Amino acid sequence: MAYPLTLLMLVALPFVAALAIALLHNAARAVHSGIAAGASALGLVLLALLAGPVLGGAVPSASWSWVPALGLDLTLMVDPLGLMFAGLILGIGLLVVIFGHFYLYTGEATGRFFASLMLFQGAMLGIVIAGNVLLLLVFWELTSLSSFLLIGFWQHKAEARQGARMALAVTGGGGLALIGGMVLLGVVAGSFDLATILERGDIVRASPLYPAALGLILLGCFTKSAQFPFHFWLPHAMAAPTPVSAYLHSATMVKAGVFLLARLWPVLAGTELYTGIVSSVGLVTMVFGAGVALFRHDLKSILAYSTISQLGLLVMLLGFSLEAAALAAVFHILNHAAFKAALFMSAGIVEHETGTRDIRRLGGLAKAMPITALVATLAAASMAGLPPLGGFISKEMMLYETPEVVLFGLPWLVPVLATVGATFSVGYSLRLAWHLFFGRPREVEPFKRAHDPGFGMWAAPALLTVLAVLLGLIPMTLAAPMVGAVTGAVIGAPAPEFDLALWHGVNLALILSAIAVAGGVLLLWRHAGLLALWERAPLPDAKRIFTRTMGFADKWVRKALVATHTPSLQNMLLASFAVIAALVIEGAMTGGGVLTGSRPGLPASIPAIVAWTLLIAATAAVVNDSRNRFRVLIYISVIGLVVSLAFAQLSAPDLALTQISVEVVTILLLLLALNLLPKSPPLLSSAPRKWRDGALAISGGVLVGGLAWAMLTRDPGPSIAAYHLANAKSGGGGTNVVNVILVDFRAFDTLGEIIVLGIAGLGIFALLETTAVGEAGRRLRGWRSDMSHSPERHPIMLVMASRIILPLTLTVGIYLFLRGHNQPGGGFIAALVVAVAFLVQYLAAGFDWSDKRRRFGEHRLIAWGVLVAMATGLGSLAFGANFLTSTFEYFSLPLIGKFELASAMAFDTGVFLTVFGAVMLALAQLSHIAQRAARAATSQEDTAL
Amino acid sequence: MSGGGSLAEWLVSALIVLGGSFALIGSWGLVRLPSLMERLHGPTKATTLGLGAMLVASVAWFHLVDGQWTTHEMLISVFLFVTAPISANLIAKVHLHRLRHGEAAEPVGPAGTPAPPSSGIDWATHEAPHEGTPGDLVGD
Amino acid sequence: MTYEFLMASAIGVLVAGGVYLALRARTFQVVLGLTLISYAVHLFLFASGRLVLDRPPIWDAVQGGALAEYTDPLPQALVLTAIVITFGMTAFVVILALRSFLETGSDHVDGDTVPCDSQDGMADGDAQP
Amino acid sequence: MTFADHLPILPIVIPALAAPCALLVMRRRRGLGIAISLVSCLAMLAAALALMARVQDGTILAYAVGEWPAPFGIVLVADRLAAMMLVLAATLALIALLHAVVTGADRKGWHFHPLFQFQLMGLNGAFLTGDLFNLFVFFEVLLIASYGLMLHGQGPARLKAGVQYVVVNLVGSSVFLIALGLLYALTGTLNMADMGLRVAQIAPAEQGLLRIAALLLVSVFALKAAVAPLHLWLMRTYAVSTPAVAALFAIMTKVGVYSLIRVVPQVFGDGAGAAAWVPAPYLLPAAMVSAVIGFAGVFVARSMSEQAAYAVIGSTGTLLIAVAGWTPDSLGAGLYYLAHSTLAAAALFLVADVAARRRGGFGDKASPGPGFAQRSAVGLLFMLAAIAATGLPPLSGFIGKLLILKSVAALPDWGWAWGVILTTTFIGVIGFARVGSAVFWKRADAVEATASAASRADIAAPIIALALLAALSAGAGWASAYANAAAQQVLNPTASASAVLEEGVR
Amino acid sequence: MTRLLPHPGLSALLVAMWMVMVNDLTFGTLFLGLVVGIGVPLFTAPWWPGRPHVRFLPATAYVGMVLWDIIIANFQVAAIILFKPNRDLRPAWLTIPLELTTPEAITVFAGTISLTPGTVSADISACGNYLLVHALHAPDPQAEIAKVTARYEARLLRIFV
Amino acid sequence: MIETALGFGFAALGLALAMNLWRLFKGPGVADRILALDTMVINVIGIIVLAGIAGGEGTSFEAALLLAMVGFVGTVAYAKFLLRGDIIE
Repeated sequence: MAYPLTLLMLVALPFVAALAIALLHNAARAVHSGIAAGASALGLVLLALLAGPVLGGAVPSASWSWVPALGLDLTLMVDPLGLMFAGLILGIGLLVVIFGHFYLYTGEATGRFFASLMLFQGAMLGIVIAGNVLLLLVFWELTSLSSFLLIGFWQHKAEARQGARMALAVTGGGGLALIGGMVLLGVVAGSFDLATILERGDIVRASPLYPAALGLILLGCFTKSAQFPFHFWLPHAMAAPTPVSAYLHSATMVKAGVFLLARLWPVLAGTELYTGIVSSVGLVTMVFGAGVALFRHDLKSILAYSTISQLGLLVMLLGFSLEAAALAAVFHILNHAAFKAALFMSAGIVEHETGTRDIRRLGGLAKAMPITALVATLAAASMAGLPPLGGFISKEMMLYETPEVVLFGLPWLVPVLATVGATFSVGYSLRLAWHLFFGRPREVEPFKRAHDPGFGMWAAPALLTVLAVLLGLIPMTLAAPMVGAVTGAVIGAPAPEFDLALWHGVNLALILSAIAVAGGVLLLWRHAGLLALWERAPLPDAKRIFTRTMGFADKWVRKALVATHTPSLQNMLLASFAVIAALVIEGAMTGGGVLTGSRPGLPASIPAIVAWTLLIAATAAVVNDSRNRFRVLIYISVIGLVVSLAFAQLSAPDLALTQISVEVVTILLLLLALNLLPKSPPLLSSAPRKWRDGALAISGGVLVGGLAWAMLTRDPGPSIAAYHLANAKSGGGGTNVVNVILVDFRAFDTLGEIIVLGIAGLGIFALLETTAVGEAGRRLRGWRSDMSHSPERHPIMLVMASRIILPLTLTVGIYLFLRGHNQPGGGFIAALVVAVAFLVQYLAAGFDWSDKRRRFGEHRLIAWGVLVAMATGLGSLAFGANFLTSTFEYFSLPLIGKFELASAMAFDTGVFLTVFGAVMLALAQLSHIAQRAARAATSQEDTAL
Repeated sequence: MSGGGSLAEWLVSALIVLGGSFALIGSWGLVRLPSLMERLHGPTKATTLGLGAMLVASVAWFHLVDGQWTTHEMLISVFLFVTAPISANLIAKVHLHRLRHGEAAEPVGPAGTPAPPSSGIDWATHEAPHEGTPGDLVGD
Repeated sequence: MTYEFLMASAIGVLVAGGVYLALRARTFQVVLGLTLISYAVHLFLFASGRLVLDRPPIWDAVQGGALAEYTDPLPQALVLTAIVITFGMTAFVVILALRSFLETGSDHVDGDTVPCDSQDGMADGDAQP
Repeated sequence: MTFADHLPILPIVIPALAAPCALLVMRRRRGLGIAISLVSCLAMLAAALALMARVQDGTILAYAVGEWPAPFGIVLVADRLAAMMLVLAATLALIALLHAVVTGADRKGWHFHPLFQFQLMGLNGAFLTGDLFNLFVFFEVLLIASYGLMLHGQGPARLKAGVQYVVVNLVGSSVFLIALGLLYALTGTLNMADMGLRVAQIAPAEQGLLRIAALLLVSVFALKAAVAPLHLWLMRTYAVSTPAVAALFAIMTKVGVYSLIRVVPQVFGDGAGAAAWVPAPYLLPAAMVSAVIGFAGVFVARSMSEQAAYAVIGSTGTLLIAVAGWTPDSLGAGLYYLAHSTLAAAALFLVADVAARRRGGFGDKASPGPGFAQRSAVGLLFMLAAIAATGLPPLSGFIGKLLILKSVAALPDWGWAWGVILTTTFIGVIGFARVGSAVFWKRADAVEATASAASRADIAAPIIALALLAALSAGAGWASAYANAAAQQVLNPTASASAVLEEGVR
Repeated sequence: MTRLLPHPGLSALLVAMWMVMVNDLTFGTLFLGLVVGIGVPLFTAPWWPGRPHVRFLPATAYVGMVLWDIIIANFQVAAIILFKPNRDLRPAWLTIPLELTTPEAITVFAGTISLTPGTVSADISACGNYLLVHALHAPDPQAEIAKVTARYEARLLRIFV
Repeated sequence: MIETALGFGFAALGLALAMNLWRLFKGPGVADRILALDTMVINVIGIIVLAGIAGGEGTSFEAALLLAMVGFVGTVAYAKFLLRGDIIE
């Protein structure tokens, strides 16, 4: 079978399995575990296929391009290191699956469990055989995510959730640092391909970015491998089901960091910085973890801290930057995987059978559960590093290397501390075994229940223990080839000569380990007293610190956000105005240039000056008593009047017309709305706020006024408008250039504009449609006017006049519409005029009377208006011209004479319909609720009387 | 704008002056007369004769300048003639209404408050028009 | 006193008033502020074509098509569009202000902070059949 | 003139026709209206894809509306960037529409579909137009439609938020107009390409005005894009909107970003004197601040929708960090991340809705509620959406962030950018983990599951969104290449200028 | 005929107005004017239920007279505003009994009163039989009432039959 | 000749506008303010007409016409509001 396919399958298998399990999540437990076990077993087979060539020196690899722009390729490769880890992952994975099958209680979501487990397995596999650092990152973060699911498997338990979150926070966060580091590494090395990077170690170490990259990468590794001070997530991850712990903390999750250190050994190791940081961190962790483990009572907690300590050991070894140390590390990885998994499973068995994990309540279980006792004790012995077990050999190798390393200029430091660590580990290992299985049972209840589990459950740990034993007895045959090859892969050079054996004659290492064993026994003997000491000592609880920091951050960030982000329109606008004003000032400062240009001014006429006074005065009045709302409306219409006068004066007749007609409709709208709003609400703003706003307002006014001035006093440059003027008649068929621009040159704008108006109409309708019901309805029913009303609804003169005014106004509307193309006017203005004409009817004769006589549905008007406009636009497509291409033609009929028909007219019709519809829709609706409100009010008065 | 026949120009000028002065007088009345009802009389000048004169002037002028009759200015006066009484009427109604409700802001004029037309009947502003009377226009 | 000065100062005053009102706490005042601002903006946009007296952009055969003979028509077209759009927006915001006043009983611009019925607006039975 | 030549106008014409038709039939025959809406979205997607296929080789289609030659009439410009945005919008629209129909959100008031279509018309127009004032018009179209949609379903919360949203945007429009006035007064043109050429000839005395105009314009775009400190309007608006609508709104902020990307290189490029690369000094800091604020909000959010709203701000910030570099690489990375973050935000809102619908009265509050149907499934969806939003593998966010990190590393203050991006991601992860575990793991045993009769089909839309994200990640090679090409095209205005200005002489 | 022209007078007025507005005298304009003059009243018929019968000759005469009165009265009132100090001013409320019954007629009457300066018609009585008029300067209210009634109402009675 | 007349006209109308403004602010009654506004509109129409004459442009007519109509509607609306509160009932 070709390598690429094998590799791909190797990685894909677990994911496929996870998917399958997830899809069959309702199936029986056997199905789930079956699929999982099958996948793991198949994976092992595939790996076995690869093992031969790999150990033979070949590096099967395959690569598919994924994101070339990024240098992220789907590259997979299996070298001895990867092979070993993959073996551990799959092998122990298989055992864990089997164990888990029996471990889980009935009724638990086994589907979710095994799916997550497979997901995790896949992610781990991905890490160890990824051939591209970015790809490695992908899998790295996946392990964090899937472990989040696994640790939080028992969702109902608070500690499970917290543990999961903590693990995610720490490892995921470290992962992010790692991302940074890896990208830097890739940037420095000029490639993200692992093989390439491994070759370019010198370049990397030489680069100025090396410290940064190193720091970030180490952060990733240390967090993952629970190195001090990032260790605290690991004990809390023990909230996970024991199989998970067995998997995560023996061979996989926490080993990922170690793996990465080993993987990048050739690139990163060897510098002062590296050795200093890594080995010291490892050392500290080893001693610390072991020390704490001594005084734990929860079985799994002891194992957790022992794991921390063992990982510290591994990290330290890799940190030595010594080839022999690397070799020791590799061998210890194997040992640790074996005995730690076995121990975790045994712990699981004990918990499963006795219902407790508290070592103080147990004891003397050897009688009740001999098999388990045997298994666990042997594994513990290996962990303690007692001969003739594998742990002994790797510890020997470790102690043998320690004198080689000098930290902080103290040659004795490393050996001494290492020995201390070893002593502690002997201590806790012995305590574990002794207090659990030997001596008298401390409590009756758990002991009564205790018995050995079925074969299925102890098979896995037993197998692992056997392995641990054999690693001690026949290391050369069992492990040597693998260890050698792996070490070679780690150091990127042929492995040094080595001999794995229990007996190397009496040397420093032997003495040190003897001391360790003796010390350990001593510790166990004196444990009670030490424990008392320990418990008296004030010790920081990492978990509480973590949660407290989280809570603290949450509290204050929340405070800050709420303080700044409470949705307050005033703040929003204040911010916006301030920013914009600042930007304008900045622009003026940086941009430079002069304020007043050279354009000669137009001397103002008297009425202009008076009108200006009117406008200023009215504006001032609006601001001044903006709370007397009715008066304000009058002032507003004064402003509108002046503005339209200005337009009329400054040769913009169309604008004048538009402004005038829009003005009145707006006023009607405001009056209608005002009827239901409070007429003169109380004062709200405080004085300082007013000053602040006033200052801002004035500066804004000055700035914009200044801009206008600067603009007005400059002569215009060449403008595209010249073209419009030149082609209005010839090309657009109209003499009113503004109108031609609107319906022809820039008809597209107008299309959008009428649509805006149409939507506004719809939106208003939708808003008011629901007014009668709900809270608003209740309020309206409870509404009573705050002014006295005249009983007369329809003053006779007004009604009579309105009847003659309607036709007159309509005629004017038609007139304005028809002539729009050549003279001021056009569809929009006409629409407003006609709308006003009808509104006068509503004003005079009331809603019902007029609405009965209405012959048009506003919604239809809007819709048809848009459709007509669109149709005019699309019509030109039929003639092979672009959208909205206009055409016009002069016809002449007998008697009637010459007249023009332009497609623009059709477009203008669309404008007319939409605008008319929208305006009527808005005002009619509003008046309607107003009316309903009034009715509600009167009816209530009647009932009140 | 080269003036045409001087007589016509004289005429136009006169009309403009007339219009202007009447508008002015109207507004002056608005300022000086004692109470709303009196002031109400002012603007009617401005509307009718004032604007009328100016519009006539405009008609004449455009006939003068480009020799064609631009009659459409007259429309404006038509509109004003139709609308001015209505505005006045409604404003007066507002005044009466607020007088009746004793708004401090609406001072009573020298004419005092109007007496009811006859016993038992009040003005439409204060009493809804009776069924069937010309004033009752809803739903016809 | 030139038209330019009048125009510029008027724009400035309108903006000042508008900004001040827009920063007030009542929806109605804010609407007024927006109205003032929009007046100013329209005048500003119109002014970008500079000020010209008595030369409306109505093409006639005598003057021909030279830009110098007319005022710049393009800004006028833009302002017209802007006026229409602003009208639509103003109408909408007025109704919205009214509507929210009716719904919540207060015409203060700032309501409570983010509510939790943000799912479907089902908090009120306004669902249309 | 073959039909294919009219391709650029289609994305605008289709919804503009669909909307009134839907309006006409909506009242009597709702089903027909929905059909119209769906068909129109599909047609839009088809048109957008066709357009993309057409411009993928780098051709720039310029479509003179009304056949008036380029600077004088309005020209639509379809290049890679525009096509990409169109496809994105259409896709998002389909998802949002599907969700709205499935959850029956569109049944509250019968204006939903017309407004929805008009909204799309506005979006597409904004993406396509090559004329600054026309851009303003389409901004208004999409805004007014968004008001309607945002208020859809109403209720006091929406109404209050609506007032603020509308008012702020009205102010924005005013500023836009002032900027337009200045620019026209200075350059005498409205066509972006033409303006880009004309700014070069502006006299030194006018430089100040030019810079001011540019700054105003940019600040308007920043307001639309909700860049700090102009972002305050966004949270509540999005949080209270009907989720289907909020999902569509995910692209609204991106319109601001798009305009920034489109206008700055085109108009305020190297030749623009005092206005050259005008946002340069402010964009990066602002972007970083928004990213921090956004993810801080994610960290402390008390409800899923609030969190999603903050996530939108954060993602926009992240995206702008990349854009602020204005190099082809960083811009390309930004564009890729833009596409991703839009879909991710949509997914968040939709998942929040799905959960809320199942939790009955508990809504999407980040507090322990009852167990509910498909709890773990929905939880998985949320986890995926969160993964996407924070930018963890395997979804496209991770690749997007890697692209940004890598491209930014070449820029001067890369350290800051890196710090912000990595930290915010970290904060985001914690935040989502907290909310997720509170909603989907923790169980308030006191209350019993309120069996809300939510149709199970409503997980379809979020699933589609997430699937698209996965696809975007799987196809990242092609996508990032396209994004880079688009970025290069955008950063080379002269080519597009010539393409536009030589278009259709009548 | 009545269906085609609900308000012939109105139609005539509109046609005239159209011609005036467009202000040129081609046949095309007239044609269009006719279309408008017929179309608009048809469209707006529902908004004008009643059909007042108006005698045209007296009506035109009436209009002419009113115009003349307006001009004269304008000067009188102008004089009052300019030269008569407030203390000499004798404003008064006039209650004018109405013989007119149709709303149109009353409206025209009231309008006339308002248009002729010096008098403003303020209100109508609830029963519709009295008109409330305010006179700017009426030393002798009864005379004023009599004059108004004789000069205008009498004529209107003859116009609106 | 005509210029002087126009000058006078403009001056008179300007003065009139100023007076209206005074009344508009002074009040005292709301009715007075409405009346002032109404008069203002009429005077503005006058200005527009005169400006038309001065500029020799026919285009100002529509503006004047529209103002005449619209001013009326505004006044009516204001008055109706004060009378009935609900201008369209």
